[in-house]
Amino acid sequence: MLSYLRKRIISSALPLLVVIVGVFALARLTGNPASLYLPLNATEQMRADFTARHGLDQPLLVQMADYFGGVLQLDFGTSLRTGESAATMALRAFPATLQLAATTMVLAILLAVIVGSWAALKPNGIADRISSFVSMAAASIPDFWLAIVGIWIFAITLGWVPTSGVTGAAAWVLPIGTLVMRPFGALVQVVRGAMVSALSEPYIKLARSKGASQTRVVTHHALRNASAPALTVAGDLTVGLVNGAVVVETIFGWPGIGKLMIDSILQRDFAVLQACVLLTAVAIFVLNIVIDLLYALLDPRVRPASAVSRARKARPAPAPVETAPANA
Amino acid sequence: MTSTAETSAGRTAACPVVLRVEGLDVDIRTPAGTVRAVSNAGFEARAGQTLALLGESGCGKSMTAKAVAGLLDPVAHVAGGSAELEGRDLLRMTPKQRRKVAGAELGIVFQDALTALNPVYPVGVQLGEAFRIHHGASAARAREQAVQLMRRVGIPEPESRVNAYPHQFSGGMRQRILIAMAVALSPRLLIADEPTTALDVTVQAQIMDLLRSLREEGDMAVVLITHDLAVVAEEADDVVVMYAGTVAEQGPVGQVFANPRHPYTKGLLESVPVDAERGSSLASIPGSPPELKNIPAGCVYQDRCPLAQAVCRQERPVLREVAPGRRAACHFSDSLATASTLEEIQP
Amino acid sequence: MTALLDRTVADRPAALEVRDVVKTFHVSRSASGNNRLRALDGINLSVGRGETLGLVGESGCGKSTLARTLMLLEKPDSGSVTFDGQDPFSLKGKDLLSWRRRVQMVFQDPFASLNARMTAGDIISEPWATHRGLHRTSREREARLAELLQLVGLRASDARKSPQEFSGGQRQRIGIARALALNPELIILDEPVSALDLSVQAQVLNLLNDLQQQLGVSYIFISHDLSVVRHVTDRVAVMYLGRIIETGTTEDVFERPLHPYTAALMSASPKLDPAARPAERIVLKGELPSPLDPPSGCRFRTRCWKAQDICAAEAPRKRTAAEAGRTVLPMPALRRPGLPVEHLAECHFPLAVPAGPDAARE
Amino acid sequence: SVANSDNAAGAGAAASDTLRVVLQQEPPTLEPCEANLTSTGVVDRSTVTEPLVERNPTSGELEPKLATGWKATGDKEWTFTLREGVTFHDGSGFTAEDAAATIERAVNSDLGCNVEGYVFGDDDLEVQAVNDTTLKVTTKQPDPILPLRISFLEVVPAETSATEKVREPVGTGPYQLESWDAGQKITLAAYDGYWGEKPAYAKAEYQWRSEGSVRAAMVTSGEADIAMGLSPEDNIGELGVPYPNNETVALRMHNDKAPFTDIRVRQAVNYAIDKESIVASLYGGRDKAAAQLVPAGVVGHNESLQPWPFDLEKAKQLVAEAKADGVDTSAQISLIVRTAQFPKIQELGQVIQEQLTQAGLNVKLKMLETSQHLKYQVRPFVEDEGALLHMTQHGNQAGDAAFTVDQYMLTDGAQSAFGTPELDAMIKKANAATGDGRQQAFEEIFAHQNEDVVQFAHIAHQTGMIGKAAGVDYTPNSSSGDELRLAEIKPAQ
Amino acid sequence: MSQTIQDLPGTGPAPQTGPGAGARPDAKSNNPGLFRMLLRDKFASAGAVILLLVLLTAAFGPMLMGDLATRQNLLFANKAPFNPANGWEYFLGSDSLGRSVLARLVVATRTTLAVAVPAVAVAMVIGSLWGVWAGYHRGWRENVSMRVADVIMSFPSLLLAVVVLYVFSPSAANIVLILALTRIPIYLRTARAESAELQSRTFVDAARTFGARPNAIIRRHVIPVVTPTILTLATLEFCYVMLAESSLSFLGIGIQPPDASWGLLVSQGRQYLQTAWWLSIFPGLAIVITAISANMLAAWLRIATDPAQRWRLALPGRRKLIVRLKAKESK
Ligand SMILES: Nc1ncnc2c1ncn2[C@@H]1O[C@H](COP(=O)(O)OP(=O)(O)OP(=O)(O)O)[C@@H](O)[C@H]1O
Ligand SMILES: Nc1ncnc2c1ncn2[C@@H]1O[C@H](COP(=O)(O)OP(=O)(O)OP(=O)(O)O)[C@@H](O)[C@H]1O
Ligand SMILES: [Mg+2]
Ligand SMILES: [Mg+2]
Repeated sequence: MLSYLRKRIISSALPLLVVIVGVFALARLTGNPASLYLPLNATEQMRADFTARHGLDQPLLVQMADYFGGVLQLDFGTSLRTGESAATMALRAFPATLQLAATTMVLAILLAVIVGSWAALKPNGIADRISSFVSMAAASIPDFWLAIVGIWIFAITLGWVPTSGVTGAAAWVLPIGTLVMRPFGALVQVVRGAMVSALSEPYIKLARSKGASQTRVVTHHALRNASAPALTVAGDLTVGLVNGAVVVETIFGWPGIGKLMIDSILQRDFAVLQACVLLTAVAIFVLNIVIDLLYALLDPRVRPASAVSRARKARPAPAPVETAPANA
Repeated sequence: MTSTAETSAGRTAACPVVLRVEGLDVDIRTPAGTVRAVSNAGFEARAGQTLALLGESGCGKSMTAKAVAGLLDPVAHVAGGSAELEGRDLLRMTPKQRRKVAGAELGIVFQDALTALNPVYPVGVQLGEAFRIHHGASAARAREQAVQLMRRVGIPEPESRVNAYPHQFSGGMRQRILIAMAVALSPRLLIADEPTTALDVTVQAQIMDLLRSLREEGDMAVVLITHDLAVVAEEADDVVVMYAGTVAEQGPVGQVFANPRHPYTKGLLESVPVDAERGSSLASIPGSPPELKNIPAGCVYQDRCPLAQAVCRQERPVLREVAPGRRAACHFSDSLATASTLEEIQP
Repeated sequence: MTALLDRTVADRPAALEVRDVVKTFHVSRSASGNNRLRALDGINLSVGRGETLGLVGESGCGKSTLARTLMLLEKPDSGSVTFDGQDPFSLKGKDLLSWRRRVQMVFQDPFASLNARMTAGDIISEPWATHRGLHRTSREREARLAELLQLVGLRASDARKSPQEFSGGQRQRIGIARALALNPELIILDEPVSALDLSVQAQVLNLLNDLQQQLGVSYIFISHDLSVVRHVTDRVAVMYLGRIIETGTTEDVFERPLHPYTAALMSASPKLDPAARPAERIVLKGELPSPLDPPSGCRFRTRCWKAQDICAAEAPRKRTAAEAGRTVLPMPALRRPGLPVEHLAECHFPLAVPAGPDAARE
Repeated sequence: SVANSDNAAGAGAAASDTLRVVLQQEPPTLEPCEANLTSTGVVDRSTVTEPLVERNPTSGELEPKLATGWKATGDKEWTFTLREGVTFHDGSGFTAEDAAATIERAVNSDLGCNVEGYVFGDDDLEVQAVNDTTLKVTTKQPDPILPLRISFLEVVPAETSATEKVREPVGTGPYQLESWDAGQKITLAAYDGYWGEKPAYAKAEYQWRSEGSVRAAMVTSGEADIAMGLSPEDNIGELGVPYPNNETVALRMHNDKAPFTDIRVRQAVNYAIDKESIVASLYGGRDKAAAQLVPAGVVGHNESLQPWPFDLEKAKQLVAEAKADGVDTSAQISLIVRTAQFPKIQELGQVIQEQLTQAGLNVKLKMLETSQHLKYQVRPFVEDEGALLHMTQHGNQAGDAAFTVDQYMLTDGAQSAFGTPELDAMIKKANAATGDGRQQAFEEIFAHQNEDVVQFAHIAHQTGMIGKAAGVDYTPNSSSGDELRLAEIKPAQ
Repeated sequence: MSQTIQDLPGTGPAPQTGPGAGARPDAKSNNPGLFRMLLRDKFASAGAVILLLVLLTAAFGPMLMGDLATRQNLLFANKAPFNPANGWEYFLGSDSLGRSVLARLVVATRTTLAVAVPAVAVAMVIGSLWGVWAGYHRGWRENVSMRVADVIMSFPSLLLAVVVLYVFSPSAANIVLILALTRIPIYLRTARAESAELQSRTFVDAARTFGARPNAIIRRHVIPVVTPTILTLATLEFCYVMLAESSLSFLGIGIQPPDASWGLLVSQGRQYLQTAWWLSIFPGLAIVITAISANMLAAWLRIATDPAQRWRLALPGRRKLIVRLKAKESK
């Protein structure tokens, strides 16, 4: 376990660093923020002062060194826009996104498992056709459009839920209802596919030969085996959500990291952007570890102790996180 | 364990029939239409005895077994016939009735031992499942039973291995676990579909030993499916030789092997490289079995049979009694009985 | 028998020599913390021209690894392989290609070794895409293809079919035809018939036999079906956990096994003929130990009924039949330098008498 | 349903004493010296903080706030008399010291306040607190509109840091900042010690949503009382209240590249745009076709100027004439438009592109985000781009044309593409003028631009719209978008 | 089991329809044409037809529409659809500038495809070739490639979009570039996984034993096997890319007017949802219908190109799965 973690950290640290450096450089490619923050008729002198005050006149490498020096001392810089600590802003926005992402994924997985299993019981049956139709439609509706229609119908016309905001449980309905569509659609397909193949595995027949009922066969024997591919895709989808559900956050006024990120891009608020990226990259890193652990929990074959038997198969088991997602 | 013709014939009469299959037809839907994978199969398995289903790959052995156990793939279905387990027709049971029988009275060991176990549950849980389903045992009780079962099939240190996962066992051990699962509730009938094909000879010997002792212990009827003539010769009392979905010949093993009444059986026996000299050419059956969708009218073996005559192309030979306790489906089975080589029979 | 051996072995030097080949795989750590799996642990072999060497042993003992190493699909950690005096591992470019031509392989699984998306003709002629010099014009290639198809008993029209449309035996023939496409001198056959039905097996064995007679190729024949090995080979090597524990002529090994493991193997294999069955069968206890943690000393000791303390302490050295207390029939034709056709076994307590009732179950 | 009843109950309870406002965006800061930023000012100005002098948006007159009176006490000197009995939210009393410190902080420090450049130019001011209630301000040059400029400064206590900006201000206004849930809402509470009339609502709550339709929906569904910055499409229905917002949309033509080098082409642009149709169709007839950069109500607005008539034939003819004289009228013109700057801007851009194309010009529409757009909006302009046609939205918050012409018409004005010496001279004169002369002078400038300079093609004086719940009584005015005076909002009778 | 079933005689893909076809199949007819198999699947055929229509619209539609898509008429703005009195041009209504919604939809089809198709194609070609290469060679090449994929995956794609679209211009080409770049890892991972698995297959070993070079093996054995999977994936990605493009439009950094894409039309139409629903519903429907069609086709393609599953498609019409035997007649 420890050696696994160590390996994992080493193999992920470099990409993490590359991401940060890339963001750092790319952000600065978007131009000097001086004109955004100075009065329209600011003089050259004022611009130069501003640029110098924020160290933007230094060569990129120096700026980067400064930044990483600061990061090592847990100083992530201050926001140009609000003057607050960038880390504070990112940390404040992140829980909102996380809550949204977690609820969405739990719901999406739950629904997808039910619908996908149901569809898989009779491949190409009527239930299968309906569920594939519904899930494909769910996955292909532009989310912003769905959000606005949702507000129109459920908040204005029916008045069941508030239009937006974060106060009260009812306020979660629309954002999550919007967000859940795409993961749900994608997962139904994956779950269905995995269930179809799990249900045709020999161990299903074995279970039936012991007199197990259909329900037991599905919930007990097939589902857990079908969970690995679904987990891979769910992981990728969660990464997308953790990176911020910009559109939904924008529309519903959800104070999340996606909105903060896009705002800081638009405002050239580099420190905040970097803090956000750093935070989400670390979160994604943790997420991947969690997914690895889940794999091991769900499937004993990928647990470290299985070395011997795997050796007999002569082929190293592929690292689960690197397997391809079915469709995102 | 050696069973000679004499002893088995004697025993056969004494043992009650556990499974009686009659006129079993199994159809498969294929792109080319519905084809008959098993046609008019019939045999009897007796308590305390081993009946071998012998035949080449694809001849319908597993299909027959799965039809009896009610576990056919979705593309296949039983089209006719009956399979009576101690008098009750398995093929006409409701799913619910069948679930009651499954595991409790009829155990089955599947062909692909290495994949048949559910990879995500400890073997103990899987072994105990039958007790939970049929006896409503608690998890702890089921586990205890599982330990006992593992001990019974000769798995060392069952207490510690009961929590291990299938992949942590070798092929032979997994096969033992499957067998243990099938005999958990001491069924009357055990169907073992190629239980040793994937295993080494030394392990095969162990497994065969185990099956034999379990059979004797529980007075079970065992249906052993295999394509290994030598295994049949050593393990079975009776043999059913199948070819292209039909039964070619059946009878006590000793008699059938000593004196085959169907040219296919004869051909098989001759292609075993047993006494042949190093480098000498083996007698082999030319060609390959017909595809299911192209089963010829008349005798299914006609294309490969050295004896084939006009009558073979027109008329499918019925399985008929050719000697006491022996049946064969060949127009020339009587001439085969007397001829020592196939050539002699040429009319 | 002697005449046959004369023809195949007697007057030719060894074509292939394998000396002390060791191959280790790195795998994930086992329970005991080991992550180096010694699949081959000092293999010595030689194959003569026109000879068939049988390689038997339980699953996982390293037969395929040896075959793959000989085909340069794995690189041995140490030891040497020479074919006709050349070490293939030192070859590059053209030399390597021409070496490749001379040694070919037929794979264990006729289903997996053919690309399902190619036609039989494409599969058989695929080697020529690499060895362009062999048949320069497409006419030549077509002619040769037809010839090969005929040689392995397929119809010319079969060239256009894809592998799925063939039966198992026919697929194995395609595999053999592909191996023959380069006119090799040695063919390694990795369980060429174990996936086949009895009636088809006979066809393939006959084919292999005919080819050897016509073309004079050498075979290394890997199998765990003893009756088949006995039928086709001149000499046999028995492997156990990465080592060759017994070698000798087929007859010696089958009739008069020295090593207890060989004896158990012979005894365990079912016999069709009731008369050939041992009165009491040796049923081995326990399982094949994990190759990751092989037993100390003699590897077989955990399952051996003759094991004593020394077996755990010390790896056994090779002993000849004579050392085991056997009377050896003089077979002068076989006593050629460089050809270890003596009957050898690695055991502290080789069986003095051919295994019988007394040897079984302690 | 449960949600429904919850919601209704919540709405009912809140409506009684909390005023809920939904803005377009979260204020980046509430720093008072940044109050001329719309999103900051809309919360701060005259609500949390107050200036010395306040301009009445309707009449354009200056009115006393924290100063009760002011007068020019010299050529370059103004004296303010300050109100007594005013306390800050922290309880401290307001004195001239505070006022002086406020000016020092905003104008003379290195804080880099937005208001500094915007309102005061480069020169520093000299301030002096004569006594607790008297403040003296001296300028480098004579400045007739200094009190107007001072009206942009929100007063903060003298203790406020002059080196760091503050996010959460302490002011003298009717409401004080109670809490700021970053990302979610800002809550204000009525300040008990307020010197003036007590506001009608005990609390105020600001939220923000960037989608106009969502803001509108919040008012219709009873989640908010006031929604800012709506557009006609936001489906606010009866609850939408339009108001003239002082913003004017115009096209600025850069004369440095063909075809705008020729005044005839610039005139053609003016003729080619059908302003009346645009106003009628895109803006529901609420906007007014414009003839100059400032709307009525701003000092200097020239009532007699008429919008250029829509005359496509004339436009074509002018282009043809220019072409005949060797002007490259087929040169590509980039129409620079800022994404989402105001409602329907995208449509407006497309209409203008289409209409200019009809007139025979080669126009390419370029939609840019703010930061990019700035490169075209203010000097130094993007160079290597071909002819530029820049869509400008100008809002004169101050009510004096000086703020417009300095920026937009001087040869080196920050947002002026070019000018003429004549115009520069006229502007200089106008800036120094007072009274009717001042009005006169600016009127002439606007007329001159349309006749002889033609840097701009004016499109429309805009109308803003807010959403207002039925339970609220408020009449928006031209400054509502920049400063929403909560104290003026009352529950409906 | 499916493996063996496939390999057993009589269950391979077979041409004859209808039961009782007796003749021995010849080599050719044993692989029923993809096209005929497609025709058998109603849903997939419908999907294919719709996609074809979309393609034809993109190819020839703009030509037929002339300047209809740009012709403004401010006095004829926001006219409701399905009113025959307005003429066929306005069958789907008019937009806020009085342009024909139908014409704009048609023109947008081309832009949409002009973004989605090259984006998918570029990502697919680069990603899958790279993945195949990495998976075949394994070792450091594989590791480095996977780390690069990680980087791209956890990179905020929005930032990339904003940078490229702001620093350079929001042109269709740049949108293609970004969408392609950010989607490369999807193909990379899939192709790598498949190729890593394939390189350990026996037939690849066989090719090695005759000394074939890695590139030749990749060409001959790996790419043909990976291609169907990749194509299926690409079909799904096509939907994703369309949606991503619409999200960019929503954020104002997608296709810019006066160009139009479906995503942009939905995005622009959203504010008229309650006053002129047709502005956003029709382009939205176009996205959804195209996406569903592509999905249907992909689902079919996935099975049709898999030799081990193809037989499923060729099965004759559905029957009752379990034929219950009639109670035995009395003996
Ligand atoms: N690439 C590899 N990586 C790790 N271990 C391997 C590899 N290839 C083979 N092994 C291990 O080496 C040992 C020998 O394997 P090999 O395939 O040679 O056995 P075999 O005798 O051919 O068995 P079988 O009869 O099942 O084909 C086994 O324990 C196997 O697990
Ligand atoms: N699911 C299936 N779909 C289509 N055909 C099938 C299916 N299962 C079996 N078959 C066909 O039914 C026939 C009988 O198959 P069965 O599995 O009974 O053979 P078997 O005798 O057990 O062969 P083996 O020795 O290979 O196990 C074969 O020809 C096979 O092709
Ligand atoms: Mg079978
Ligand atoms: Mg092997």
